[in-house]
Amino acid sequence: MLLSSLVINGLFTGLIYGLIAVGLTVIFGVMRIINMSHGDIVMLGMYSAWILFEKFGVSPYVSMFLTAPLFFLLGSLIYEILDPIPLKRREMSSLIITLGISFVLATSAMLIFTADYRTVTLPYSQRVIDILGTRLGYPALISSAISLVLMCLFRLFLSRTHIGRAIRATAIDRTSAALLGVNVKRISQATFGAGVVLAGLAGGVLAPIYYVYPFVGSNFIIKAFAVVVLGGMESVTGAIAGGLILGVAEALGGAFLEHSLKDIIVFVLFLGVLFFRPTGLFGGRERNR
Amino acid sequence: MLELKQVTAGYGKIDVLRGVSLEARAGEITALVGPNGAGKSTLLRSISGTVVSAAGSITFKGIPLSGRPPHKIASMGIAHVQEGRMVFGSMSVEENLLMGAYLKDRRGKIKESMAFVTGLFPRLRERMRQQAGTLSGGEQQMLALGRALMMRPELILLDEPSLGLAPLLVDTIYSSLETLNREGLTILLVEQNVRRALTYSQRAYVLENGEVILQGRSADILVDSAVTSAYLGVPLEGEDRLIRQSL
Amino acid sequence: MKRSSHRDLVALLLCLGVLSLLPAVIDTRRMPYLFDVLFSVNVAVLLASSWNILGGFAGQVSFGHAGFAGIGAYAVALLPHHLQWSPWLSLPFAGIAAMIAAILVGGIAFRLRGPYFALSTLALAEVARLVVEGWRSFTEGTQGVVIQQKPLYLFEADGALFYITSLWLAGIALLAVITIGQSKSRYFLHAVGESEEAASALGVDAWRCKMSALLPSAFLAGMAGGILALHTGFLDPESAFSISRSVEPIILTVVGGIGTALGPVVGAVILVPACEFLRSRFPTGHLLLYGVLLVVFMRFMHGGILGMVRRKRL
Amino acid sequence: MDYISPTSIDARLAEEVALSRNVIALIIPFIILFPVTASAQETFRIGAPLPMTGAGAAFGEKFKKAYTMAIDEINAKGGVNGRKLQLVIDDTQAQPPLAVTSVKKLVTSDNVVALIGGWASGVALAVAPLAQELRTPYLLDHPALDDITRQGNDCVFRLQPTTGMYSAALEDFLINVVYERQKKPIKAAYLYVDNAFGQGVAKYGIMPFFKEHSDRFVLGVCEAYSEKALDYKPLLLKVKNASPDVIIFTSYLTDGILLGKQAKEVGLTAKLVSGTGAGHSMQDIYEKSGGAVEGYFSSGPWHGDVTSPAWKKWRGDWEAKYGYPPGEHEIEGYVAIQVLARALESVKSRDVVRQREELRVGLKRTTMVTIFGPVKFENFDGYTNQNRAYNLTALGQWIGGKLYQVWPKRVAERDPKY
Amino acid sequence: MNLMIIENVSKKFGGIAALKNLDLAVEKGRILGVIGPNGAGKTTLINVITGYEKVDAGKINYDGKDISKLPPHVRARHGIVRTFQIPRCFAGLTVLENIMIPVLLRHSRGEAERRARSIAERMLLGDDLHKQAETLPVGGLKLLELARAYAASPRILLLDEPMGGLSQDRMEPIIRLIREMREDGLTIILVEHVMKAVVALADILAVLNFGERLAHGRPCDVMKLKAVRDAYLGEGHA
Repeated sequence: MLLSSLVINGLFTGLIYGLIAVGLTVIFGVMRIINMSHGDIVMLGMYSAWILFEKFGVSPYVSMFLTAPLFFLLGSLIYEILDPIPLKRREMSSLIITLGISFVLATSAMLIFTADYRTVTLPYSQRVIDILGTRLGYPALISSAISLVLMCLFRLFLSRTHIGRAIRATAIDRTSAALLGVNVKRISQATFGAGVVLAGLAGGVLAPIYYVYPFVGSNFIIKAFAVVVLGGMESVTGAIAGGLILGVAEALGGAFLEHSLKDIIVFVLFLGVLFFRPTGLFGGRERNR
Repeated sequence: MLELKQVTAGYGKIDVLRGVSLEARAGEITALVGPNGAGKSTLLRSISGTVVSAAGSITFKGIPLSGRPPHKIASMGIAHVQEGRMVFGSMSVEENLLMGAYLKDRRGKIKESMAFVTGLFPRLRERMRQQAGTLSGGEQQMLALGRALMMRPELILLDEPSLGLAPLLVDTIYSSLETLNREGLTILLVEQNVRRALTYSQRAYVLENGEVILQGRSADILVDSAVTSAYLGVPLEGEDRLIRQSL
Repeated sequence: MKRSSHRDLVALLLCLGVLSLLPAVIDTRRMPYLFDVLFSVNVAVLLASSWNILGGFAGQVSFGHAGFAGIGAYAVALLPHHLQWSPWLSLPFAGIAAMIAAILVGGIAFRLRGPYFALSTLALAEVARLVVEGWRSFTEGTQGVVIQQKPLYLFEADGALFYITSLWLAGIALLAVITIGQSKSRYFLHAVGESEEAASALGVDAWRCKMSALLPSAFLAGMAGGILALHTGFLDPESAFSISRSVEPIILTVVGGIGTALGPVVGAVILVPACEFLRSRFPTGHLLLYGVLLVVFMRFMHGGILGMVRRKRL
Repeated sequence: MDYISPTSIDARLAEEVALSRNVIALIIPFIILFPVTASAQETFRIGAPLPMTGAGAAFGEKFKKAYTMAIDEINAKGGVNGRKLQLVIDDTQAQPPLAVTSVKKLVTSDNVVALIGGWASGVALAVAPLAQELRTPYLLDHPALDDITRQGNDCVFRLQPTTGMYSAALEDFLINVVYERQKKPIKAAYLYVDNAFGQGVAKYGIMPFFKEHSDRFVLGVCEAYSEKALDYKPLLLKVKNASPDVIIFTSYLTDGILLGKQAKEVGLTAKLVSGTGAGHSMQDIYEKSGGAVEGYFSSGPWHGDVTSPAWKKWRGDWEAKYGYPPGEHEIEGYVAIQVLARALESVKSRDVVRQREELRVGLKRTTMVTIFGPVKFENFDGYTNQNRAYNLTALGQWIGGKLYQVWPKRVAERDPKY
Repeated sequence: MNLMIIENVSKKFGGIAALKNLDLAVEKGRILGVIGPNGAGKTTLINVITGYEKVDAGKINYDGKDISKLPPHVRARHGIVRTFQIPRCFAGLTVLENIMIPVLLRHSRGEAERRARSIAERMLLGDDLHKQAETLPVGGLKLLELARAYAASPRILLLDEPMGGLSQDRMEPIIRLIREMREDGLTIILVEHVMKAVVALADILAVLNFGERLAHGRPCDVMKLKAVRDAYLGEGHA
């Protein structure tokens, strides 16, 4: 009873971890860029959900889709900064630049929204549903469900549409993609945009179940990295699986170990997976430099 | 169909091509041969836009190509199959082929193109769902060519299609090239195997140190073995003769 | 070759000697803040150079140097805490403890490449933090440990002592960098950094080679953490293992010029005072300005400062 | 692409050495000329090392508001001894190493006469010995860990109760009401945030209590939890599984909110759920948890008689100025400035070093009554300069969106709902 | 006398067998040519011998000892040195430094530089000593790959398509170099598609197909076998 509750609970939380990580995965896969500002974009997503809820009473589950274009714009903008850097130098330079952007985003949020903690309390936030004997709040349920749907849709987008395939092709080999008529710069920009949109959506999904403050991004970033690496850095399926594994590991760790030490389980699992599969669960073989 | 005039191009400060002029006529196979480092691949790259030419003009059906990015050039009907079978390894064969039809105006004809390519290379049809990276070298070359054909190009730039392939497969590839040419495709072919290149092509250019040193009908160049051996430094029949001897 | 290395050594010692005289010229008691900033610069040079040995020379980008620094810091804090030692005497153990941890890290993380390596070091640093947090009976957990800065024999533990100690630690780091930079092993490190397969095909033991970079790197990072903890006088896991301590050396090195021997020094000497200046002038907005600074820096000088200056000169 | 660059490793190294020598030579003068201000002081500067960025920024902001309000009021009345007060804030990001540098800057570069605040216990632990070394009075208004005032530092003063005192009212209530009603051993669960504050309350407050009264109370689940987790349900499920009669939380705000919400979600209930101050005493927790903490108790520092006219007036002023009702941080910061101002009245010297000593003596002598309650810094039970605040803890209960003081009886606004 | 004996070696990737119960032997001072269609397991063979892949079964006997458990760099130090099909030069180093890397393992820097220089001269790289490796054309990289392997003082050299991607004029000198190495007493395993080179160099020829040994013997004998011609050259070829 307790065990099944824990697992179910972990799976639902894991879906949200997955969504937080997917954007990071996509940007890394195509651009080889570790986006250090990912957590802060999630934070912006939460703030935009919060403000639209406070001012206009729009549910985050709706507003996250309304603000998505803005996040796409933000992503494209960040890409414009990174684009002129020669590929050879991009890996390290982009690390520092996205870190700088992370500082800028967090501090700007603080100057705009103050450092106070904010939460979104939906009318049905107290309502609870029973799933196989496990009680889950409506917001947690809806957030997880939306995360799952979004990730599946994104996966389908990548494999079933021309643009999606172009994104993957660009990730594998930019030149070959360009020779087939893919505007590599556009696609890269769109990919970065999509990654940022996913982070923004993750913010929307988190807003009703978590709290937001300007530096909240740092609460997610390590977990997001863990998920991305667990699943293999280029695989969306991997991110979903990584998220689920992390969620369950955390739930079990939190229950059977002291809660504050639950992350030991997470990281030991993480290192264990890498020990046996050095490129993550769904990662391919390493590419040559 | 394709015309290069006094093209100079290279990487950084080093020019690999120095004032190359060349022409590929519609419906013909034009071969480009020459020693390693002569600039053959660079020439193809400057046509497809992956290398930016520093001087000279490149025109395709009278439209200048210089300064256009690769994807624009691709959309004009020029396909470039790079050296080393650069297929998208973690995508399926089908997805690779679909990528060939990425451009908007090609999407409508996916079914026909697919039928054509699988007709040409039946082995690809058997492996539609397989990951391209797990194909054998020959199959990957077929896939690279097939993918390019999905673009329904008017001109195809082929870089070393026989590289690293067992002789058996080289024959398959070349016979398919012949078929394609018969159906009206213009081909600009870079090949290390000089004899083969000259046998299959109508016209040929010999490139050395970034300059064209010889051009003309392939048959003429092939026959004029004295000329070729002087420039290429290798007796043309060398390879086959050696094999035959040992047999 | 030999002559140039001697010259570098002499220059380094001369620099250290001159800089050591600073407290004699300026009264540290009147200007402890100045010496604090100089101390921070020294520690930053130490930490960034340590990172550079692994990340720059051997091409193994680590996200986990906070782990080594944190372990070093806890060695300095816990030895006196449990054994009633002078914390100053336990300072060398900071490096040694970090080095012992490094053997473990190398065993696990060196199987991995590129970003997987980087993120596994991050995970290992987190594990170290969690262990320190969880092992309350030994480490005092999240509550933290107070370190009594007992005087070191004749000297008083004042700004001058911290300044000079950190200065010479940074000097040792530079010495290590120069020694490695001029020894055979830098060739091997470079080779392994570019292609492990190719290097081992030629008989280079890639694992040992990486380890030979990791050990001094961890030692120096441990020392950095140790002296910093001693200076703060208090240690808690959150600040000892804070991610920003892993990120800082990367920023300094990349801004200074990654893969160069002295990039970290240049980065630290420019960025640390700049950061401190911004923080003291704009208590709420300084991170914004710092962020903009980083973005602008890297956008226009993607090879880092040294890289850019070099390109300009050619 | 730099093809012609000299590429041998040796050549590169030699070149770098030369290059960086130049770059560094250019920069060193700037460092030497680092801004050092030292001017005669026409104002009393008060230095506040606070987290203005990072995870604690929300609290830094609260104290900044509180200090500013108090200082503005005092300055409007002409300041102290004809001199205005001036607040100098330095950002610590709640990181002890940064706080140390901050304090040195505040003391030696900004010439502050006193230090105040610090917010986090870890920061205060690092700042306290330094303040002592620099002979600068340091008035703590929030960091609660007991150890800070137990190190014999005569420059360190603390206004508010220590962690060990937070739970006094709750303990009293547990024994005199809860046990008395049930008359048989009571099952309890205790969850505390894993940081210096949580550890302090556990170590000096709750755990000794349960140990001492093990005949009447059985402490089952007792765990530290991590502050920034997304999901506390596994932990709460574990508690639910043990079905305790009494649940005690020691939480900050954000974790308190999530614990409240998620306890509702998993259906965790008990006869008595109580926090120990901090998050559970803040108005935010009620609103931001969507009322999930309705009925929760909270045992924490008593912040004065909220029903008194002085308190009500102050609350009105605060709300008028900042637009939200003040909580424990706001009143602590506000009163701390008032205490400093009172002590500064005895400062006559113009030399800042002498001023600090006079202020220290002044603080030591201070006896005053604030809206917060009486203030007097005493040495007792190993504490130095600790405001004796045992009787300054109270148990509140969230009823209808408001935290009413319900225990001890003499300060109760209404009866507890239990 | 056999320097290396490969006994009954098998290697699987996923479900696909790359090598199946393979037996091969190389005599000291001889060149063993290995040919076969793409995917026949030629590169896997090199990977297995040099330790980049572990064998699933079987033994690799080198100089009388089983080496199948040793890591790659130890095998390299014992004299088993390979090249890569796609050159893996250290792009950021100069040609000279590239060649110095293996020499430095045994000698001081001055000595290493001297030796590397003479190897570079011999390998026709004398003019490019101070060029950064990444600026070399394919032919140069192939030479550098070979020179670097030679600098590692091999006793047995495993060459993975050293002619791949080279034009005819560039092959001649490489063929000559390989022949010279053999005359110096080196043992060589040559994996190559270019028949001309294989036939010109190999003392013994092994043909692999689907991970199995299809034929083994003197080149002229092997090439006469119908099975070989069918599998490799195609029916009706020549």
